[in-house]
Amino acid sequence: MNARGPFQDKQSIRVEALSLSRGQRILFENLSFAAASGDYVEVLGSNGSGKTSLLRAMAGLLRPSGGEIAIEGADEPSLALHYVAHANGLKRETSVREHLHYWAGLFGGSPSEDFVAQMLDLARVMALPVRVLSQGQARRLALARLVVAPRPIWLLDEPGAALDDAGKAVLNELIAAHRANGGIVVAAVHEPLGPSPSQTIRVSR
Amino acid sequence: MNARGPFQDKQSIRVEALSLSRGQRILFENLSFAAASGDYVEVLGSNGSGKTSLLRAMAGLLRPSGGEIAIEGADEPSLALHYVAHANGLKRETSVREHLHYWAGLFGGSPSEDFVAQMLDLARVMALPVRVLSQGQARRLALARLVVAPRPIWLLDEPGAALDDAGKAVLNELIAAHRANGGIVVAAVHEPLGPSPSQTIRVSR
Amino acid sequence: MFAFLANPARFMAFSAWAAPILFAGALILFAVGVPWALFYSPPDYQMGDTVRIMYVHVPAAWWSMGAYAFMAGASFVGLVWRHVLADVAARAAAPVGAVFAAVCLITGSLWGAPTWGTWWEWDGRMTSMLVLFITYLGYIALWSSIEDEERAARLAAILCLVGAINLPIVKFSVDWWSTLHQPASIMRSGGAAINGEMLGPLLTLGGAYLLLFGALTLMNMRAAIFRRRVESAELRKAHA
Amino acid sequence: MNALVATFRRELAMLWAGGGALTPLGYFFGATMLVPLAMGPDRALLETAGPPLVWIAAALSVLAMLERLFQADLEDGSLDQMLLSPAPLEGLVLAKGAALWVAIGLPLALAGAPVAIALQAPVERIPLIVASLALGTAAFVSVGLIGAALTASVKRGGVLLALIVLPLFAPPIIFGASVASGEDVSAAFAILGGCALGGLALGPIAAAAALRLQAE
Amino acid sequence: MNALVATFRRELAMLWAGGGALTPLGYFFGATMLVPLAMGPDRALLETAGPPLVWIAAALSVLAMLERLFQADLEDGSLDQMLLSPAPLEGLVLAKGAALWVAIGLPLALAGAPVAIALQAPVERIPLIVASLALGTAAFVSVGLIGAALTASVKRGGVLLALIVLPLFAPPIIFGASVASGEDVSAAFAILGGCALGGLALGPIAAAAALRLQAE
Ligand code: HEM
Ligand SMILES: Nc1ncnc2c1ncn2[C@@H]1O[C@H](COP(=O)(O)OP(=O)(O)OP(=O)(O)O)[C@@H](O)[C@H]1O
Ligand SMILES: Nc1ncnc2c1ncn2[C@@H]1O[C@H](COP(=O)(O)OP(=O)(O)OP(=O)(O)O)[C@@H](O)[C@H]1O
Ligand SMILES: [Mg+2]
Ligand SMILES: [Mg+2]
Repeated sequence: MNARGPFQDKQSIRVEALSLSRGQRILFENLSFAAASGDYVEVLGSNGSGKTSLLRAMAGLLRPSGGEIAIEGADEPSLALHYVAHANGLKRETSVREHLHYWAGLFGGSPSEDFVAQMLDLARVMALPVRVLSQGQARRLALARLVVAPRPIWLLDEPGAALDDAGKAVLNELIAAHRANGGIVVAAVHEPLGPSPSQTIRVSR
Repeated sequence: MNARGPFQDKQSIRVEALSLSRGQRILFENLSFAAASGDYVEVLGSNGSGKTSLLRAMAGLLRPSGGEIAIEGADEPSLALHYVAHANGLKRETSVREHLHYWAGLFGGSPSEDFVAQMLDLARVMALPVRVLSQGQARRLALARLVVAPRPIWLLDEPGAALDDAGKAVLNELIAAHRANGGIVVAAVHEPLGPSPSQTIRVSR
Repeated sequence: MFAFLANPARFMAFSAWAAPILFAGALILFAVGVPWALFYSPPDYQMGDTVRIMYVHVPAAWWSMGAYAFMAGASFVGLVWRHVLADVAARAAAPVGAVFAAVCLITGSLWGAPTWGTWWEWDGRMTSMLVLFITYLGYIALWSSIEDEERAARLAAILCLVGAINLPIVKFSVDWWSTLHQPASIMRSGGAAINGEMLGPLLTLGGAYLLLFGALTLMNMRAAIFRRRVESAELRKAHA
Repeated sequence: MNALVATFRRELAMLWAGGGALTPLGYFFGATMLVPLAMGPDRALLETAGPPLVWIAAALSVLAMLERLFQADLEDGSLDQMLLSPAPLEGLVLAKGAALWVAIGLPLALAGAPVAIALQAPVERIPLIVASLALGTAAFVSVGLIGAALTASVKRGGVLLALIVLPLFAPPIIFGASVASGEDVSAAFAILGGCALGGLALGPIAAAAALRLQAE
Repeated sequence: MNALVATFRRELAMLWAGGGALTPLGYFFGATMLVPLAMGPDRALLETAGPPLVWIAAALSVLAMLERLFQADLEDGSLDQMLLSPAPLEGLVLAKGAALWVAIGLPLALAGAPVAIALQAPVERIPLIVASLALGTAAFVSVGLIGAALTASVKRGGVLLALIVLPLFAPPIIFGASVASGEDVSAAFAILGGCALGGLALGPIAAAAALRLQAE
């Protein structure tokens, strides 16, 4: 039905004694957890506690000040994960359709235009530049990366932000299907998304 | 306790037979509602239905394609309202403190540094540039405009986005105090904020 | 007249016959003026037959400025009275004026080669004409880079009015700086100071350019209004 | 009034932060440094051709700062807030322009001294060059406000901005350059002053009108 | 491979959207138009001083496009996605550079012909000037990538960028200008080609290294 391939039961994330700091400030120290195929990990914490920083470190975009992050099971390290950040990573002047095609090329996948149009309800804005999208439509487009190219591990930073109820339902469906396929989902949230998490990580000093 | 002065019972918003369109698309037609001092109006609607556009039209930033918006009771029309948009209106390189002082000048008010630092829990980041703030901290700073300068009418577009539970509680307190002072709050939301609305507007075609 | 035409439907009806008439008038004047200029007017005692470039060059110069003045007027009306037709008119005149400016520049430099011994010289009038041409380009580029028609119209109108400052500079540059280019000898206070036998064909062709400008602008306006109608019809269908 | 002061201050702080006036000066020095490189070491040539080029470098330096002036405000939502301020938008625009002139225009004028010397302008002409640059950059900034406002919502607006603004920069450049090469000084100053005043009168009004249209 | 093609395409589309190559050309024409305005109509002066200035205008036109090249990617989150792509970042950077050259560099080289004529270069030299500009803009773009990457996280980075990049632009300008003024053509072409090749080899690697540090 969609572009994601089934991932075998071999994915794993291991975070060991992780410490992160930004600027001069230590965000947290000695954080450890592990996740395996099918897991859904919820990361909780107050504003500024370091959820985003944790996800960025897991994505390899931020260097930890201590500890280790091991992500295993992907055929190639560069094909291991998707990261949906606070910033949607969209270009104001580029159309929705062009974004899908660009990502299909960038990540290696298929633009899945129809699937995205239906599932994420973006059919009507397919040809419009991002500049005119509503906040929620832009967020849906950012989430479309998840279906454009298959990746075993999803790191999602407040994926439900700006989504209406229908949008949140779709997100939950995507997460459920991904887990069923053997993928792992790590999401930083303020309110539980819906699926009951296999574990909850609380970020704080 | 804070910088807002009490507003007498003379505020009113009247939206009559309003029609809005963006690009070639008609968002909604013939929307009417009214609100008076102390009211809290919740605007609901799915992604892309036109909540943001409605608020922008009420703020005078978007020209309606039909109908009328009347905002009354402010001593001066230019002192009638605050608008907190999806975009926070912050400069990446400018510090939190500088933003407060700038707004105090721009809107005519007092920077209320201590109040903001405590109430919105921004003390620790007061001297930091917005670039390094977490998503929730940036949102709190955008909300700080509400307390820097008193305005009878608040137009809030998903004010709770990215806020943690403590942040949402503060927001609810602010709204309650504002209503008690005779102000009006209109908020576009996906999930009810907390205070029970005096009316609910549903935006759709 | 203006108030009468301000209604788009009436304008379409009016322009449906006005445009062809203007166009026919232009053709007639060209048919008279071109042979007159080429064969029946005297060569210049200094420049010889190259003076015949003048009949292309000078009307183009006049009406590139005239077109801009028209645009500025229309922009003003569009800004102040928010009239759609004025916006459409300003936009429609721009490419015509730009082409006239280009013709003036090109014929001027073709003329310069034999008479002054140079294709291009940075004297006041040539430079200010080039500036006018660039202003046209900027105006057109601004229009085409903003999709929302109404916003584009208002922004372009502001630009047009600001750019109008250049018009008097083009017109009077030769009087202000003594340069290579000759000063105005026809449109100046105190009457024309040009050989009468040259004046005839020149004025005829000037009239031809004017009618051509009117015809092309009206046609551009009609095209723009048609496009809008088609778009809104499609919309109505889409929403039905 | 407060709003204007606050805008001026904040804008100045943003322009001065991180290297500050150092960087536009770098652009100015860089651009003029390229001139002798491109024209070769012929001294006599440089003496006549060089000084006027100071003006081109100054114009382009101001231009480089104009592109994001309002575009950034539009994208990050600050423009909405400016529109909702009780202060007149014209005043806020003027305050932004004034900050730009103080942060960039004035330093450029002062930097005109060493640059003009490097480009072989006679030393006794330097004070005139600096004074004329100060006036000229004021004209550039005030006229540039219009272009910056008109192109605020345009993708890659910088180059469209250049197209729109450079023709308007022409008069100050022509007369400024004639000061730099020592001709006709008093007439040129009068005209430069006229350009600056005209720009100041017209720029904020036209720019504010354009900005009101940019917020959709 | 696909990733590079996709990046190239999207970048080209963004550069061509809305006015397209028209606008950088406007900047180029505008900047060169200012030269004779500033130097006055002295024909002999222009003949010697003019043609090399084509190169300065070309350099500044490329510079104007570089400022937001990576800065925008950093601010809107696209850079994160580029870093997470399986394609090597060097390749993506190269693809962006290539798109910039096709969209801006090539048209600039072609526009060099009328501009050089206006600046009084002899007609028979025009093909050489165009060819050398095509090589030179390739050098500008590839070297410019480094500067754009280094300044991506800097507020008002454009002018700091100029400071970093203009010295690196000096060699192509020097030798390109000597083609424009008709000296030493074959040696100059060899060196221009060297600059372009060197830039191509070094630019994407250095720029990618800088970009990896920009994502915090
Ligand atoms: C590219 C170069 C040139 C440009 C941009 C240019 C521009 C203009 C303009 C704007 C006018 C209109 C004057 C007015 O009505 O006030 C004009 C008129 C005229 N030009 Fe040129 N010109 C150029 C080259 C030449 C050359 C080479 C000649 C002849 C040697 C020439 C001869 C004339 C004459 C005779 C008039 C009519 C003046 C009058 O009676 O008003 N122009 N030109
Ligand atoms: N250079 C710096 N100096 C000091 N503190 C910094 C610096 N950079 C970032 N920080 C702090 O690091 C924290 C970053 O947190 P992060 O963005 O990971 O939070 P978060 O848990 O995702 O919060 P939110 O729920 O608001 O998104 C913030 O408190 C921020 O103020
Ligand atoms: N130029 C345009 N052409 C067509 N549609 C447009 C144009 N500009 C905006 N729109 C549409 O108008 C709608 C704008 O909606 P708005 O931002 O007001 O929605 P919203 O209710 O705030 O949604 P959200 O909950 O996602 O924030 C979107 O559906 C958008 O696609
Ligand atoms: Mg976060
Ligand atoms: Mg919205």
